[in-house]
Amino acid sequence: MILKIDNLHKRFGGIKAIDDVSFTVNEGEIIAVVGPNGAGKTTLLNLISGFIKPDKGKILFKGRDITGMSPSKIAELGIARTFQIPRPLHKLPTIFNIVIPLLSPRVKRLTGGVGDELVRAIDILEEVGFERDSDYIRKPAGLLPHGYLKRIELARALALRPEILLLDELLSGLSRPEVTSILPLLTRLKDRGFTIIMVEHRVRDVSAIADRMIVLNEGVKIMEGTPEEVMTNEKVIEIYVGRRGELA
Amino acid sequence: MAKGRERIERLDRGIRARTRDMYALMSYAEIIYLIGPRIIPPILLLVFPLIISDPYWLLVMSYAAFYGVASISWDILGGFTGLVSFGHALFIGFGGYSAAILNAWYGVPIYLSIPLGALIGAGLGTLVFAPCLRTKGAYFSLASLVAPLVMIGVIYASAEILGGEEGIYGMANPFNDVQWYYIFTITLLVSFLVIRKVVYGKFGLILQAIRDNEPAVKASGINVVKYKLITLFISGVFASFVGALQAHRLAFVGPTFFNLLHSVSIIAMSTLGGIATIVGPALGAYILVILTEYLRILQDVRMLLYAIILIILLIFRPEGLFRYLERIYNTFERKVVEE
Amino acid sequence: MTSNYRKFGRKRGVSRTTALIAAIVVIIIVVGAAYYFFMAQPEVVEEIRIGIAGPLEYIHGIGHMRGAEMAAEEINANGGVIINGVRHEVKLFFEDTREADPTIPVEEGVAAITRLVTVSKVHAIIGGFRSDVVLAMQEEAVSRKVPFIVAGASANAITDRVAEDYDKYKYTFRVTPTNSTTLAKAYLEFYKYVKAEYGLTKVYILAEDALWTRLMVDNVLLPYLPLLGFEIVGGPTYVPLGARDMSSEMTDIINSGAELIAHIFSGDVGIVFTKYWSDMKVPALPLGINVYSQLDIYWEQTEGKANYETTMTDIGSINTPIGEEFFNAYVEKYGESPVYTAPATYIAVYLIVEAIKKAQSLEADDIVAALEEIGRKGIMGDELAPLGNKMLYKFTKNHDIQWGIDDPNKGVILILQQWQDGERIAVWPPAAATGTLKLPER
Amino acid sequence: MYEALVIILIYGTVLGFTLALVAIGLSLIYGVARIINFAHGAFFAISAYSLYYFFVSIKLNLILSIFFSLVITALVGGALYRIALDRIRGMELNEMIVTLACAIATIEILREIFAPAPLGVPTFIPGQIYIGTYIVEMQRVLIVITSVISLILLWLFIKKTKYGIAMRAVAQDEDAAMLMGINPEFMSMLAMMVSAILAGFAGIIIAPTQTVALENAWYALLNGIAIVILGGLGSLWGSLVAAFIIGYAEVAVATFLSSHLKTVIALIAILVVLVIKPSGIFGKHRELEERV
Repeated sequence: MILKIDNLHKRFGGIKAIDDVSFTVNEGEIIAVVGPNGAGKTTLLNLISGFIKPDKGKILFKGRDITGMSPSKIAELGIARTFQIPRPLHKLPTIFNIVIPLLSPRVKRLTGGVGDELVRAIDILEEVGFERDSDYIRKPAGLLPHGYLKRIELARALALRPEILLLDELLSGLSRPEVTSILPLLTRLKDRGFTIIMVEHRVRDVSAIADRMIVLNEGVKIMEGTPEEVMTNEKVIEIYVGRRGELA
Repeated sequence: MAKGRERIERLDRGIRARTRDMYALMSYAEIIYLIGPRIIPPILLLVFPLIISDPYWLLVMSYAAFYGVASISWDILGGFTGLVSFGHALFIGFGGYSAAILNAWYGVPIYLSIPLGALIGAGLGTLVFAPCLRTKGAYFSLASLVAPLVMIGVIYASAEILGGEEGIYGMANPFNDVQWYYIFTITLLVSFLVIRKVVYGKFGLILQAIRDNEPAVKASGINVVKYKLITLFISGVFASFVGALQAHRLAFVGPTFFNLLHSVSIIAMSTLGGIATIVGPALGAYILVILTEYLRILQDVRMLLYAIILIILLIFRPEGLFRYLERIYNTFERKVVEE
Repeated sequence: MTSNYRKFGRKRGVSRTTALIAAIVVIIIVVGAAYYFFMAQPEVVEEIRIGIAGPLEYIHGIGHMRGAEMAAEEINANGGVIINGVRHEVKLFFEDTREADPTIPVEEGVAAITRLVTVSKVHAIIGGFRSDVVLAMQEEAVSRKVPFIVAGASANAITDRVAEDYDKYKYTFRVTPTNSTTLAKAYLEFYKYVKAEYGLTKVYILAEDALWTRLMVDNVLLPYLPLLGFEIVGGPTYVPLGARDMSSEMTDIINSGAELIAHIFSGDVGIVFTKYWSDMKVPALPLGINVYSQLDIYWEQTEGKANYETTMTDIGSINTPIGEEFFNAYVEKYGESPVYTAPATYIAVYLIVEAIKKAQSLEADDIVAALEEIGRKGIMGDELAPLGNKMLYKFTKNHDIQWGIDDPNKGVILILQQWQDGERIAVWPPAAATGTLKLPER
Repeated sequence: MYEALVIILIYGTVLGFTLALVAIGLSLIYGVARIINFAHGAFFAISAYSLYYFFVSIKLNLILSIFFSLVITALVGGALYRIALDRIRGMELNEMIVTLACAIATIEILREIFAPAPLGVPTFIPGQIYIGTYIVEMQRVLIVITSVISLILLWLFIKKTKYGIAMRAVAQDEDAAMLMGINPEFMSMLAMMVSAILAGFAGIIIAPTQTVALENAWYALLNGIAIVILGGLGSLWGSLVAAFIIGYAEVAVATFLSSHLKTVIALIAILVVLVIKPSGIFGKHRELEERV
């Protein structure tokens, strides 16, 4: 058990964004958190990564209480995240987007500070699907197409050499071929020992790779189980009424 | 010799294309093209007193260098880190007052009071700005605008200790006009080199990343607040240093050191020259200071004309004069005859 | 491969905006150059060059300018000054310091002094208004060894420095207003007079927030008013310079039961004071300093709310038997009454010229020595300015102007002025009085 | 004590209303066009000087004088936007420096036209009323009444008229507004004119109680900025409330503590508020924004 979420609560004004959510994550798992819009998925990620402080509840990472720590401290401990709407360092060349996490204390500690950041950055970009000599690597990141921005997000998280990857709607806004090229990458990452928590809107896509799924609705955890269990659950289908197409 | 097809090529392109990052120059013209703009301005600045020895213009050029350093140091904050401070005068004032108190009250010699004043001033300024870091964007600008005004209020309220509006005077001023000119100008050149080193290194990369997208940097495991504080301090050291110099140069320091006008002039100069370029702010400082003094001959319409010129330049060259000049310079062309 | 170079690109050319900017820059340069060559006349040997540095866009600086102009015109019309047999004319150089605006840094003033000394090569400088700017300007002037006559700032420090380090600061003199301590003493004279004549004793102290007012209150008013038999029933209250609302202060005054308000205002806070004082029907009489009420337009400015408002005034900025020649000449020339900087600058020009005449030299040290002499011997002769005839101008050993309390034969006197039905009436000292003090009927 | 409270209530209210007029204008233009307008204080001065010109110099009647002054101020505001700001929208620093330079230019022009000394404008309605035993000038009553009226008019304009609604749309989401066929440039210019009129009106009604002086432009601007930070940028209600907080606080500090502390305390209060709640008292909830 690498991550334990315990009775998490968060309110925004009068809205309960997260209402008493608990679950655990084991090492090397892919967990998919699904739910309709406004279910509190992103808030959950923000809570884990420290961008928002919970009102109540605890988050334990490898037995250590990380509740209320700053985002950079949590990242330093080994929980990396991506953002739903990719916001790259738009004025900087793509490659420098990846150099930034390589300059963090965590990576310095892990690598002992040896090696050229630029070379490593190119390696990581290649891993997420950039071509080594592509123009995109030197272009300002702001000029890249949407699909590549998502890859930059992923590469930035990977560069941190995290233990847990938090992926916030990585697949949203991607075309079918792009999705099919990224999914195997995630499985590969899992095989390399990363623990992945992905928040996703598109249940079907993630069901293919997820080990377990957690369904949120209006801040409440509806159920937890294997993709098959979730896909056939009546309650889940009820929540997704009108979205059957997506489910099926 | 048979004439080939004529082609026009931009000078810089030829050089870059051949060399990627290493410069293998093929003619004197190319050498001059590359080195000229980097070497001529500093040389001009250094020989200026030999050409014009009028103490008045030396003073004006010292002021320009003073504002130049302040603007460059502002550029680390406003241009590179995205902390658009409207209260940079805070550092100038703290530096000036620290040096003044050290020298005039405790008799610390000038060569110690200035660097110490710079460090203390930067430290105090960072301390005051630290709580403002919680705010973002326009709020940070306005909060930082308020900070030096509070200091002016504090100085007025503690008139018996800090001298109120009559300030502190009696600091050592052992140099003559030419010496002061060189002190200010060399400070400018050194600051320029140091700050360039800082912002174009890995440290500067992180600062630019913070400007572009703060959450992403946080998510990359980098302590943003720590970097911002360090940046405030580095920027503050330079601004405080010239504040301390100015305090000794005028042998006087008063609450106007904290003035809104100081802060705003610095921003005007940086914007005019082009933010996030380092050279630009210094260029802007020289232009605006010399312009203000040059317009003296027009007596009472002076400030009006100053404002109008500033408006026109900012509207028609909004990206800053430096970038504009750079662009013009890069269009130097040559005819290449292909055989 | 042959190549040649062209400055601008093929199609690029010069864009319209570039042309516009270039045109503006060219116009500025041409205008400036033209000004330099045609307006700034070539240097003439027979000149006494006097620099005026002040906030030339504000009334105080305009006072500096006009006072100097009047004196220079008079002196030149009377044949100038003969130095070693050569006729010299007074020529004035003006530099703006913008110091009346409290947001302007001191650097501007320092640049003005440097420009006057090194570009205009003046023999002496007159001016100054804001204390901090004057202190910085003084530093610059003495380091360049040019006599600097302060005509507008009252900070004690300016002349205290002469006492502290004579050799360095001896180039500084002050004609008016006299230092804060003297102002405060004159203030006490007013109070003695009011107590003796009208029996008013309850005082509320209200001042603008500045170092000089604080020193005046702490060192003179607070210790000495009780000794003179006054009861301080409220204050001291300090009003910030930008204050636009004084209701709470007025309430406090009314509640304190004060009969007199010892007020000290040099900024436009004074106008706000008068309006609130009148609007809220404060029964106490303001007795003290309110610089703006020295202006003719004050009555109109305050719609007559200034009735009974008093202020300390200098000879020359109000029509009294002593300064009337200057006053009338000024009003005739400029159509309005002078501000205190005008007579100060006027007399300062005369003092410099007199000193030069006496020393027969344009060297700074000689001028300084002669200026010191002028005072000691009390030789302000008949040939000097009309204003000088009836009042002694003499510098103390700190280079401050000597104060004559109520006797113009012993030194400069300060006048208590009161607004009475649209007229400025001098009510004290008797030597200059044109009327008697009136109390508000409330 | 009781008396002091009454005074704070009366004069704090008067001060609060004038501050509110200035600050709401500043907030409005920030809300609609995201411009921090450093020339806002200049509007205050322009209208006061225009009033002086029409009312005192050429002795026009009061209503016409006020009307013309407001028209001039609005035109200057519109011109400022059209000529200068339109071209550099979105470049925040340029906008701020340009507006500041415009403020300097305006003040210099006013200085050239009018006397350099502060001027006075007579009270609009002479006389005074008694509130208990306290005398209050009719002019101050007038300030309160006209401020309330103009604030109500502003509210009606924003809530009910086509332009007001369009303006709010631009304030909320410029792109979406553009899709609805609203021209954000025009709305920004309109907002600038409305904000100029508000500041100008404050300058006009307060003129008789103080002076018509160039420095007032800076004081108005600084007060406005202080209030806007306190109330939250772009929040009109926040500005209104903050104006009264500052108004009462200034009078209270002056009454109970010392006048010279009032500016410092106001400024320190702002810093404290910013540290505790970085978006001002009524600023938007930051945490919600973080999600997007």
